[in-house]
Amino acid sequence: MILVSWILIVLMIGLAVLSIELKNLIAAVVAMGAVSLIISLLFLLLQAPDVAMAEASIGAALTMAIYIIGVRETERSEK
Amino acid sequence: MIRKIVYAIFAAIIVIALVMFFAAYPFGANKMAVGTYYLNHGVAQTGAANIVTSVVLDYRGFDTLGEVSVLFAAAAGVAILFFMLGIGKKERENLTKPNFVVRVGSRIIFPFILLFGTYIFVHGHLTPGGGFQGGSIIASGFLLLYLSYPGTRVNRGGLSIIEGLAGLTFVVLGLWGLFTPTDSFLYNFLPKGLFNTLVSAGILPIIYIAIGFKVASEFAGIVDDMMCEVICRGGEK
Amino acid sequence: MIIRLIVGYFLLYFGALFLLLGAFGLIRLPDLYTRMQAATKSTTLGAFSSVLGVGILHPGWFVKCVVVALFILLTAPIGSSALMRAAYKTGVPFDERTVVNKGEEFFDEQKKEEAK
Amino acid sequence: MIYYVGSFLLIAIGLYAVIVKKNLIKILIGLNLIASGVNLLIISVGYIKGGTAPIFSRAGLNAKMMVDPIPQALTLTAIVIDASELALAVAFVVLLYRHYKTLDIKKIRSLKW
Repeated sequence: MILVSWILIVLMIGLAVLSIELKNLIAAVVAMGAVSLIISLLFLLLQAPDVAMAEASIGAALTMAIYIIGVRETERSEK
Repeated sequence: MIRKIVYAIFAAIIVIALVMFFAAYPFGANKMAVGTYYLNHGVAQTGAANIVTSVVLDYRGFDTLGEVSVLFAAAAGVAILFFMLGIGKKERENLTKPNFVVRVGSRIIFPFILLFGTYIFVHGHLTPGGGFQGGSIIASGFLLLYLSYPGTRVNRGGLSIIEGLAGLTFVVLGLWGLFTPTDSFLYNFLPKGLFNTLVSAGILPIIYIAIGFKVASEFAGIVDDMMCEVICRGGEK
Repeated sequence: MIIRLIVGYFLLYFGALFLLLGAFGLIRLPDLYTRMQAATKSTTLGAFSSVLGVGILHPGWFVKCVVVALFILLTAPIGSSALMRAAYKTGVPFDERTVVNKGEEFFDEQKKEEAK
Repeated sequence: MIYYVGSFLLIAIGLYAVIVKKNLIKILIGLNLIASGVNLLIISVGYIKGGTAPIFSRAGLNAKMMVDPIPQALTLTAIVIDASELALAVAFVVLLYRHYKTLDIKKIRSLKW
């Protein structure tokens, strides 16, 4: 349990750094969705299944789709 | 470069302040008094097996009503921004159609996604889940439909009618409590029923079903606005 | 009873073995297309059989587990085919050891069918 | 304890992105990271060692060993509001791009401060 949470949190921090440092905006948005997915797993480990379901379906699916539509409508890479 | 270092130090100072604040609240120790009260008396007072549901809908039901109206305001804001202030539309290149496999597969999967979302928000007072989760799952089903059939439109009139009826159900059930002897808004006036069965907990399942319909129609409306801004309207210039 | 336990644990470890093989394939194979194949085929079989094994070990959850397994069987190939098609259309390069590429004629035929 | 550290780091990374980055989409990603970090922090305050989820679905569950339900209820509503507000923000960004043809906040005059 403790080992699993350590691994997940290190992964989460790495993905968060990637999501603000990547130049390709679509890759950055996908990294942010992965951060949301890992956070939903952490909620499950913290005994909050309701919040985990909400985060997995809203944060990782709908928010990412909205961001990708927005990126597709504007510029694809940060200069 | 020096600017970035200065701002990184600024963020570090805020983190140090947070650490000093949370040193008084150690991880995994005690709960709050209010939480303990809800855990001890929640089942007897509301009849729902899921205490989170009874906190969201019963003890803090007014808060949820405000939250649902914030959601409505955001959806209306997206619609207004895209359809009334649509300045300088961008030209669209031809989008490639999804192939046969994706189209047939999404047609098979879509009813199951609707069924799964409905199951989640009907059983909201017994198992983890509820109106918000089920509604967003249904909205992601609509997103799948948009991705596999570009150019579809949802019936926006029907969506607004569903959304309005769901909101009206919530408000009417809340106002009904004012006419019971307790004189309180959102009073749980229906009988509690047998604990841990589907028909129990009074008005909580009805309100959660209404919230499920409302969240589903609002997120489907947001997705519809954004996708149609890209696909439908770009083509018909 | 004992047969149920044997079948359930067999399905569980069978699925875990295929998931492990899929992870090895993800590391060892050279380019995106072959990696996607490893990540789809073995992972679908592994997740399918391990979920089914859990359903056999806990008879109360059997119906739900069968529904979840069917859902995995239906969605994973569709999703990976859509991803692979998007990668081909945006021009992700092949490995230099690639022998045959049927993509060109396949997409040409599809274009002709759509034009009809 | 590691949960506290993770959520503090997420908040710091999001804050850094909001202040330093010049791209509007990157700023929105930073806001989303801050929101996720705050949600994780609130949930981990309500956790109890060895606790179970606050749902009386099986027999033999003890109310003393359940985690705090109030942070979970607050976070549940906060997540939905985050998503809808970010949709509104993305709509604003798309309209700004159509008007100014750029996403750089240094070049958008009316956003200067």
